[in-house]
Order: sequence, then structure tokens, then C-alpha cells
Amino acid sequence: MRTRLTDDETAVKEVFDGFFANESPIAIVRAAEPQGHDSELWSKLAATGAPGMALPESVGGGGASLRDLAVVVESWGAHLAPVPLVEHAVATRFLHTCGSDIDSLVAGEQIATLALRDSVAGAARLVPAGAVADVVVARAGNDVVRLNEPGPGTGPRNTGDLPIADRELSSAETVGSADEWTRALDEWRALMSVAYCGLGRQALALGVDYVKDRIQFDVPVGTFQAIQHGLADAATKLEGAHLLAHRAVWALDTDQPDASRLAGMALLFGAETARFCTDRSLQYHGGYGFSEEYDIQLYHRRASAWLLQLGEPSLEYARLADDEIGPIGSSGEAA
Amino acid sequence: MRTRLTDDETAVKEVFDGFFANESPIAIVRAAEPQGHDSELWSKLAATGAPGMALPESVGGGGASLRDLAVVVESWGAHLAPVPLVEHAVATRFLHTCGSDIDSLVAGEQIATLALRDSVAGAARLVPAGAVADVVVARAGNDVVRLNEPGPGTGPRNTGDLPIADRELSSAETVGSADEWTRALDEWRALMSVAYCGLGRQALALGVDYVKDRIQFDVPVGTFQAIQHGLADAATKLEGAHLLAHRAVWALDTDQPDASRLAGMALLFGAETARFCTDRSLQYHGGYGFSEEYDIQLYHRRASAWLLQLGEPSLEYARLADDEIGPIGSSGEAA
Amino acid sequence: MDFSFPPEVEAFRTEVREFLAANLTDEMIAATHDGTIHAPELHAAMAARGWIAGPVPEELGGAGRSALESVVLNEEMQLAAAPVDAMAVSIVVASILLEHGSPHLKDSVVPRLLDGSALGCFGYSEPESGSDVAAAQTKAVRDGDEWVINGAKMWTTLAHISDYVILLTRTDPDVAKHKGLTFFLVPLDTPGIEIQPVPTMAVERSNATFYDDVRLGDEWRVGDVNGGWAVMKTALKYERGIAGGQFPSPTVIDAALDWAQTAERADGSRPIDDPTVREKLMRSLIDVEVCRGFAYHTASLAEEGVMFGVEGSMTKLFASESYKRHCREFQDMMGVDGLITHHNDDAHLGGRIEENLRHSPVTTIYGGTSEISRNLVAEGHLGLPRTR
Amino acid sequence: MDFSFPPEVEAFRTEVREFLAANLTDEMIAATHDGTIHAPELHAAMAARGWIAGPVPEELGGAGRSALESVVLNEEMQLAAAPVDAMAVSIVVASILLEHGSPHLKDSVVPRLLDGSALGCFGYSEPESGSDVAAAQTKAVRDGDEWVINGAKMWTTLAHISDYVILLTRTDPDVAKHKGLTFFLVPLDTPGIEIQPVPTMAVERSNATFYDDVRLGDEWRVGDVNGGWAVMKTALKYERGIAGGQFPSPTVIDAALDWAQTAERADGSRPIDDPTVREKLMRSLIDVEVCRGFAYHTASLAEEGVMFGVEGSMTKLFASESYKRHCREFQDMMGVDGLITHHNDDAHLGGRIEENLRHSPVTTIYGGTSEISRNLVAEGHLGLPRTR
Repeated sequence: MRTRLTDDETAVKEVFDGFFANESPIAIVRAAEPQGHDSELWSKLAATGAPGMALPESVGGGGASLRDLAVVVESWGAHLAPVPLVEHAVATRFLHTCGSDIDSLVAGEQIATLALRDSVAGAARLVPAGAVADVVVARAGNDVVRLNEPGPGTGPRNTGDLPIADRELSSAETVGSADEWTRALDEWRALMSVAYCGLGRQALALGVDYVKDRIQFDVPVGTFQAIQHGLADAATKLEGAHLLAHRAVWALDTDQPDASRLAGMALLFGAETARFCTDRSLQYHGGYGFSEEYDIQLYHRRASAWLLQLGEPSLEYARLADDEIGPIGSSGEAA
Repeated sequence: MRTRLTDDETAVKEVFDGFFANESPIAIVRAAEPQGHDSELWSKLAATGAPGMALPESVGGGGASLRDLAVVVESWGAHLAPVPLVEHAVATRFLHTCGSDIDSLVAGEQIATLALRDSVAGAARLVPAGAVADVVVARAGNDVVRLNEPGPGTGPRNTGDLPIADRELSSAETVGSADEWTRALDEWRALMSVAYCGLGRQALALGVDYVKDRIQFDVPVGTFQAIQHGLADAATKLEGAHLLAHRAVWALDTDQPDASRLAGMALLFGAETARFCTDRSLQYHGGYGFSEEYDIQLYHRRASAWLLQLGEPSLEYARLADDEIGPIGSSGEAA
Repeated sequence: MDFSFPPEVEAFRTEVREFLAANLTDEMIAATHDGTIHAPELHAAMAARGWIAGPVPEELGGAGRSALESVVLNEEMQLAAAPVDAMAVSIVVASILLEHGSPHLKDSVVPRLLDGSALGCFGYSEPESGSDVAAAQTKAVRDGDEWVINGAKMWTTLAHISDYVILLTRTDPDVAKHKGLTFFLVPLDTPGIEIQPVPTMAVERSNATFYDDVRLGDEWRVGDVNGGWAVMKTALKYERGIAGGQFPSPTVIDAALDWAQTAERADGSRPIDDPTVREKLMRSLIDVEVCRGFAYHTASLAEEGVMFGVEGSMTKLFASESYKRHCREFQDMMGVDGLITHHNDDAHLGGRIEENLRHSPVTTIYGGTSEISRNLVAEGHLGLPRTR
Repeated sequence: MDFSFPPEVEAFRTEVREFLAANLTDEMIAATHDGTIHAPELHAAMAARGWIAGPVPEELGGAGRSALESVVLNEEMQLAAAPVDAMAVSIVVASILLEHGSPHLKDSVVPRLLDGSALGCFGYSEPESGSDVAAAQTKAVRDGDEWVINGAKMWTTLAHISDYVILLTRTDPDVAKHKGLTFFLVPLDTPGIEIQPVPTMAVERSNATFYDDVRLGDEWRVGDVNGGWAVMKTALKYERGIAGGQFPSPTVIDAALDWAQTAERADGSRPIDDPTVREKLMRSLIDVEVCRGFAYHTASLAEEGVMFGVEGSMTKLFASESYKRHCREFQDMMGVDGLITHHNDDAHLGGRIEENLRHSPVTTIYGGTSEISRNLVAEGHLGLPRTR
């Protein structure tokens, strides 16, 4: 039992906190809007080995654990870095499991992603990182298919300035089966729950810093108890979300029987928490929180958006319920 | 448009505020626990004419409007008076509409009530005031039946110390049809939404008084902003609930087309609001709020209980949705 | 109690609906995507009907129409998603001028505001004073017959299309902050004024305005010298009157209903048949009815001549907080499609829910934050002691 | 990070489960309906296994078992709905005495608490001091070799079955309130003590205790004279340690699941097949997993020797607020059947959800209100300035 980062994990964190602080300051995030992608930043991140870090050394990867990757992802989330780290890492890990060629992906020369919702009629709608990915993995019926084709570069404008785009899959080839797909989606869920913790933590920090400095009625607004309590609720949820998110990653990493359940739970709770943090933080910024000039709106919009790439949250609750208590109509016999 | 009480309504309010304050002080409420009924208080209330006030003068009633009755009910709710005023008034109005004999009911010699949920296999489960009612009206299939039989006097112990009880209906006679029944249930909903406003207002007042007096950290706890904001939220919802509840009563009284919709909405919002008020008020009492000695717990338990006499609140939302957008499967064609 | 409208007000409602059906175009609604929540032709047409002057008391030179008509007009415009901001601000500015303005202002400015040929905007907030509006630092100093104004204002929304700004200034820095304030009406073409856009996370554009040795005659003063706080109270009174009816949610709920009835989920079902969606829709519709109760209440009070205060704060608090919640729930209901903005042709109903989602956070901030509203309810309605 | 338990702790968990299966009876759980949350036979059996002494540090005379075992024991007892209050309080009182007590107390009292032959209770709160515990007014005055105590304590839960109360007293009224406090361990059979029951809205019984010229030797003092605040901090430290794992919700959720799977609605459907019920169940199960994360975190910190503070407040805040919400939702899910109390033979699962509904409001109050917890998080974790 070790609920804080290990020394090794702390070392990883320090490296990547530094990397993102230097290479993906908020000006980079803003400059990448509305496309939501910075290919130069991707190249720099690739140079660190992060995209392939959680692949075996035997294929040129970093041989790191999913837990190590999660530490990088939390920092990525905190900085809103406009590069598809999670999608790439998860898609590439899946392809490797399937025995599909990942030579161009390990070091990030090409970008891979995964369609989170099943493809319909040979196309995947609004795929995360779909605008910029050279390789798209998607479920199609009982198969999982792989498309090799450069992304269109841009996709529809959206709340989070994310590079989502529709992708045509007619030239895709089958690489695996739907059975193995669940694991990939769960990795995405768990890693994004960690990313949401990073986002929430930074959003909360922006709010805390603001209310310490902002003077109204002759005192810092952070002295008002109602504001303190809103921020304290946010901090409490965030601590809970952080522990759940990393537990989900650990569970996947160590093949715990409840890993899938925890991944689904962690994402829903992490998203709700990050949204609460951005809502409180923006509110306590007053009007400035709403202005483009301040950074909290960047966090607020992404907190809304990230989860929805997966679809309706209520369907995620329904999916978890199906697993936990059996599908509707089974009267809980599966429990 | 007149969103405050008229002079006549104010006169009614003053009379019954005085009546309940004098005749149903909190000691009477406590003394009636757990049975939830005080027959002496009922006699006194009957002497005021309240049980039959909203019946035509031609049958010996008071000829008052439902709106006037609602003013009495709000005061009744604020005092948690242990007499089945709403059930009796609604059931008797329904019986009168059906042409069923109400001679013993107009002046409250006998107590009438209504089963809020349809009877099953000749019995109505956990009927409000079922323990003390001499006349029970209930829906049974497409009919509405009337049972003349003294109540058992007591029923199962329950959260709100309410005189609910199961009633066997085998000797009941048919008095009306299910079509007319909807109106009776809506009158119950609308009047109980007003009662909930009375309850909520008094619960909030107990909390406000407490925090003005209670000193901690050398100041009244009511000076703490977090407490002020919790109470302000309660007061705001309460004002909204009050306006909605009385609008629902007005709509029923004047046969507005949206009367049924408003009655259902008012009850759900009124109950939620009253529960919020009791929750905040109890919380800000600290430990004393939890003790039997203080009155807020009496309000808290009844706020939980009243609505549930009708069944699951989520089924009430579902019923409203069926009316508003058509039943499930109709794809909103009824909208 | 009686929640019915008199026949003449119902007739007015019908007139407004017909007017909006004939005059409010999708293009006008979509045009607000440039950041300016204003439709000049609509404004002019309404002014021509006397509707801008409508709520202004007759004895002050307005049309003195019923407060119930005001709430009906406001309600119908919001239900139709009509741009309402510029109209609302002009009514408030005109009302302030009529109550506190010099003959010069009443004669030369008010008629232009009421006939729709000029627009006004608010100049209260500053970079260092938002909720604490009385801490304004923009200075006005006498120089002979003139005043010289220096300073900066934030959130002067609509300034870039307005003719006037009603400006809160400090004329005495040496007394308690509420006691050293004076209002002016400032023509925005006066030399020394600079207007800079303030873009936001939603489509709205606001402005920062800067005042560098702006010189004005005393006839532009509004209210007494150092009597600005009294004018501010009047301003808030009228703002709350206008704000009495708040219906931000209906267009979002309409869009949600449309989506729920027409979208198809992966399993072939429609969202409308999901009980979790249905419960959310009903809860949001209940919130709208609560807002309607508040609206009718404030209108009724105004009609009775009872000036309301805390009711306006309650309405604003409830309407904006519930609206923000509705936007969140319904964007979530749409899943990934909820993210698509109005820039895309295939966005559902022009991206309406998404646009509202981004707009909603400001509604619990501007015109008095939810925190300030709660303070006012706690002190003004519950009689709790001041926190500080 | 690593969320696994070492094999020996997993083995301990199995041992606890087997112990509870064998020793915890439905009668013990139901017996708490008399208001006393304690099962003497269970307590004795646990003491005999060394589990009361378990978490007490070895160097202080306890069993020095792993903090992870403590959290597992606590978790399993709560999941089984075992009465846990008396055990928890005894561990805290023993820990305080071992850290601050005189040799007399360590030798004569602690062994009795740890072997289960005596029980202790808390005497902190007073009628006029709840959250502001340092404002205690119960006086202790020296009289030769003795102390004379006069005053009253509220919420001395378990006092009527306890042997000792650990009492916060004022020994110097003339200094800042935190600086004039002294603790005593008071045998409850000392002349001058009166215990009055305080009934509550739930099944719990608490007590008010009154102290009228209660005389004690100095050997009953705990910590320094006027050093009571340091002892209080120790007390809170151990209380939070015990409180690190908070699982009030699982028994309620279990009952809800059982109801949802077995009850039949009027239309013949089961609640479990209603998506609104399913979503509520999943949300509550997520909250439980969040609590588990907090529990493991505090245990892990304790195991590392890192003393935690604000984490305990966060755990308590989150667990109690979510528990209260769960009780509300699941009572509502049961409709009218949710109202039926344990007094009725046919109450679902002995009226478990109803009983928890009435119990839940106190959990956001006792042991530090949610408001106090939020203050501590704001100041201790976020570094916000003190409000006052």
C-alpha cells in the first residue's frame, strides 16, 4: 500500500512537470486553438519517449508501467497540452497486443488514436484526435479495425477546441476482436480520469491564487467563508478523485478483478470533480473568469468536453450498472 | 394578477394562524406521536368550519374557494397540526362531486380520507390518515369506491409519525369513476405543496432564530457567511415554491388548462424545498438539531414523509413526463 | 391570490408574439454570433411601437404601460431567443435619467433612447471593483464649468455600438467610499474615450473603456455631486425590475426536447424514451415554472406600486443557477454532438445548447453574483447580521 | 502507487470476516434500537483477540498492529453493520492516556480499556460550546491535593454504560481560551456525577452529564495543567485516525439493491429495471469507492508514519455528506414503504434504510461539522486566510 507517488514516480513527475511547463505553457495551448493540436509540441514530446513509454522495451518502448504513464498524463492534463498523448498511448498499446505493426508509432513519428464509440456503416464519428491521427483503431461489429491514413488536419469546431473529426474506415483492415477492445477503452477511461485530476487541480489552483490576490470590500475575496467553502468542497472531491483515478490505473496495471469497474467509476467521478473545480474557480474569478484573457475558461471548456468524446455520461452509468447488477430485465440475477 | 394574499385571504390566515398557534402548539404535536392524530384538536378544528369550508353552502359547507382553504392548509403545515385536514377536505369534495352522501363529513363529525395509490386486490396499502378515517375513498380499477368503516386507530410506526394504515375495501361501494379521480389527486398534490411551504417556512424560521441566538467563537453563528448562504438558498427556493404552490391552487380553482401539470410540479418542488429547508435548519442547529428536545427534527421527519405517502417521487416525475411529452415509446408524438 | 393576466395584457402578449413572428428572424438571432447581442432593426421596430418607452412611468415622460406588460414583453422575447440586452439597458438608462437627470438630459437624450435612435450602456465596474462597485476609482474633477474624467471601466458591454455610457465616478476620495461618488452621462464620441473589445469564452463581446482627460459640462451630471450612491440604488431598482422576469432556460429546454425526440442512440433507442432524460426534462420545466412565479410576482408587486428588492435577487439567483445546471445536463445528454459549435452547419439547432453552455457561467456573475444575491437575501430577507 | 494490501493484512481481513460471521448476530445489531450503539459480547470477544489494543502503538503498551489492519477492521465492521462506537472511543481514550496520562492512569486504566473490561467516553462538548470546543466552561479548581470539578457536558454518548469520561475542563479563566484548559480522566462512579439521557430523532441515545463538586486526586489529570489544548489535539489526531475509514453507506446501498431487485411496482416492473434507480445506485457505489480511496490513503500515511490531518477532515466531510444523500435517495426509492420503521415486523430488512435516514443528519454534525471540516480544508490545505 503506497497511496503517494513512489520515488521513481516522483522523478517522472518532476521531469514532465518541467517539460510541459517549458514546452506547453498556456500560450501554446491558446495558439493551438481551435485546432487543438501542436505538431511541434508532439515532436518534442516524442523526443522524451512519452508516447511509447508504456510499451515494452523489446519493441523500442520505455518499458514503463501504466502507472508511470499516468503520472505523465496527470501533468499533461494540468497543462492542457494540445497533443493526443492518451489516445496515442492507448491505441498503440492495443495494436501491440494485437500484434499489429507499431514501428512508426512507438517513437511517435505517426500519431495513433482510437474511436471511442463503435463505428457505424464503415465510419467513425467524431473520433478523438481524429483530425490529426495517421492511424485510427475502431471497433466495427465484432472486429476491431485499423485505418492507415493521414487525418484531415482539422475537424468541427467544438467546446473544448479538441481535434475531433469523423473518419471514414472503408480502407481499414481487421486487427483484433471486440473482446480485447474493452481493455483499451478502460485504459482510456482510467488515464483520462487521471488527466481530469490534473485539469481539476490546476483549475482549483488558479481559483485559489485569484481569490488570495483579488481585493473586494477591502479584503482578499478568499477571506469570505462562502468562497472558502466552495473551494474546500472542490479540494475534497479532487483528493477523492485523485485516489480513485490512480487506484483504477493501478488495478488495470496489476490486472485486479475490479479494474474495469474502477476505470469507469474513476472517469465519471473525475469528470464531475473537474467540472466542479472549474465551475467554482471560474465563478470566484467574477467577470474575469468569463473573459478570454484569463486561463480558467480554457479549463472550463475542456472539463466539459473531454468526457463527452465518449458519449452521454448517463450511458456510462448504465453500462456500469449492467456490469454490476445485470442488464435491465435480468432482475439483478447477474449480481 | 395578485401574488400576495387578498385582504379576505389575509383575514382567513390570521384566524387560522391564531387557531393553530393556540390549539396546536408543538406540545400537542409531540403528544400525538407516534399515532399522529389528536381527535380533540380535530373537534376544535371542525368547530371552526375548516374541514367543510371548501364545500358549497348549499350542503352546509363554507362556500370558500380552494384558495381560501389553501391559506388554512399553509398554516396547518407550518404547525404540523396532527389532524387530517387535507385528506378530509379533498375526499369530501370528491364525494360531493360524485353525489355521494357527505352529511357526516361536512362538519367533520366523521373523518374522510383518500387512498393516494390505487387499491390492489381489494385493499389499499398505507392510506394517509387511514388509521383514523371513518370513510375511505380509493380507486379500484376503473371505479372509485367508498368504504364506511372506522379506522383501526393506529397504524405502523413511520418516519413522520403519520396515521397511515392499510385499509381493507371489500365492503366498499362504487361512487365514481376513475376519470374524476385525477382531480382529487391533483387537489391533494396542490394543497400538500402549500402545506410543504408552511412546513418549510417554519423550519427555516427555527433555523434563522437559532443562528441569531447561538454564540460560537464569540459571535452568533448566523454571522458566518456559509451559514447565511445556506439559509439564503433555502429562503429563495421557498419563495419560489410558495408562488408555484399557490399558482397551482389558483389554477385548479379556476380550471386553468395547466392545472394538473402545475399541481404535480408544485408538490415535487415544494417537497424538495421543504426538505432542503429542514436539512439546512437542522444542520445549523448543530447537535441540538438532532435531539428530540428541539423542534426542528419534527419538521425534518415530516418533510421526508409527507410526499412518500404518494409513492416514489421518481414515478411522479415520470407521470408528469407522460402527460407532457407522451408515454415512453411514443417518441414525443403527444407533445 | 390570482395569477391571471387582465384581458388587455393577454391581448398585448398576443401582439408581442405576432410581432416577434413577423419581425424576429433567424438571421437576427444568428447575427449575435459576432458578439453583439443586439438587433438594430428589431430594436427600431419595437421603439416605433412605443415598447421601449413602455415601462417608463408616464409622469416621467414614458408610456407608463402596465408592469405586467413589461414582464410579458420580456418573457416573450426571451422565449423567442430575441436579443434583449440593448433594449433592457436603454430602458434602465432612460429611467435613471428621468429620475435623476438634468433638464438637458431629459430633453436631449431620453427621447432618443426611447425612440430607439440612440443606445446607452452601463459604466459601473472597473478593473479593481466588480462586486464592490462602490470602490470605483475613475476620477471626475471640476475644472471651471467643466468636469475632467480620468479612469477605466470594465464590462461596458455594448459600448462599441452605444451613444452614451452612464458613468460612475469618484468625486471625493476623502470620504467613506459610498459618499464620494457622482454619476455622469457621457456621450461616447467625446474626445479622450477609447473602447477596447473584451472577448469572452462565449459569443458575447464586452468592452473595456478608457477615459483620458474627458471633458464634460455640468449638464451631463446625473444626480447630486457626491450623491452617486442614490443614483446607483435607482439603477439597481430598475435593473431588477427589468430582471424580474428571467427565462434563460426555455430555449435550451426546447432544443433538448427536440434532440431527445429526434436523435437515435447506438442501440436504436431515442433519448426521450430514457427515464433519466425524462426526469431531467421535467425537473428543468419545473424550474421554469418557478421562474414564471417569480416573474409574475415581481410584476404584480410593481403593478401594485410596491417596490421590490430582495425578490429581484431571488429571481436572479434561482434563474441563473438553474439555467447553468440545465445547460450542463443537456449538453451531456447530447453526448459528443453536444460539443459541436454554431460554426458548423450541421450543429443541432445551430449549436444552441453548446452556445448556452458557454454563455451560462457568466449569468451567475454579471448583474450581481450569486454570492452577492445570497448576501442580500440573508441580510434583507432573513435579517441575519452583516458578515462584515 | 500501490493499492494492494500485504498478504498478512489480507489474511487479517479474512480473519475479521470469519470472526464477524461467527460472532456478530442480528440480535446484536437490533439491540442497538435501545439507543446504545454497543454490543458487550462482541466487544469482549474482540478485546480477547487483542483487537482493541491492536492499533495502540507497541511502545505505548498496545499491540502495535499495522495501521492497515486498523482500517481493515474498521471497514469490515462497518460493512457488517457491527456496533463500532464503543470500541472506537475506547481506542482513542486509551491512546490519549498512553500519550499524556500519569503512570497511575497508564497502569490502572489503560489495561482495562484494552482488555475490554472497561469503557470510556468523551466529555468535550458543553451546552454552550459545540464546534467552539475550546470555549469549555466546566471548571476544575485545585483544593489542596485534590481538584474540584463543577459543570455540565453535552453529547457524552455512551456515558451511561461507560466507566470513565475524559473530561475537558477550564482551569484558568483569565487567559486566552485555548490556554486555560486541562484534561482529566474521571471515573463515572465518582460522587457528584449525574447522567441524564438525551434522546434523539434516531435510535441513538446520547447523554448530558453534570458535575457537582466532583473531587479527584491529581493522578487523574491528563497532560499538563493548562495544557489541555495539546491533549485535545492528540485526541483529534486519534479520532481522525479511527475516522480515516468511513463507510456508513454500504449497508444502506445493500438494502436499496435488495429492495430494487425484489419489490414490485404497481405496473408490475421492478425498481432495478428503472434507469433512474440504476444511475442512483451506481453514483452511490462510486461514492463508496471514493471513501475507500480515502480510507486506504489515511491508513497508508499512518503506516508510513506520516501523521495526517486535513485528510481526515476530507474523508469525514465526503463520507457523511454522501451518506446523507444516499439515505434520502433510497428512502425515496422505496416510496411509502420507505417510511416504515423497525418497530414493524414487516419493515424491509428491519427498517434499515428508514433508520439510516433518521441517523444520517447527525453524521454531518458530530465529530466536527461539515462547516468546520470545510474551514480546516480551506485553511490547512488551500492556505486561504482565516475568515476571522
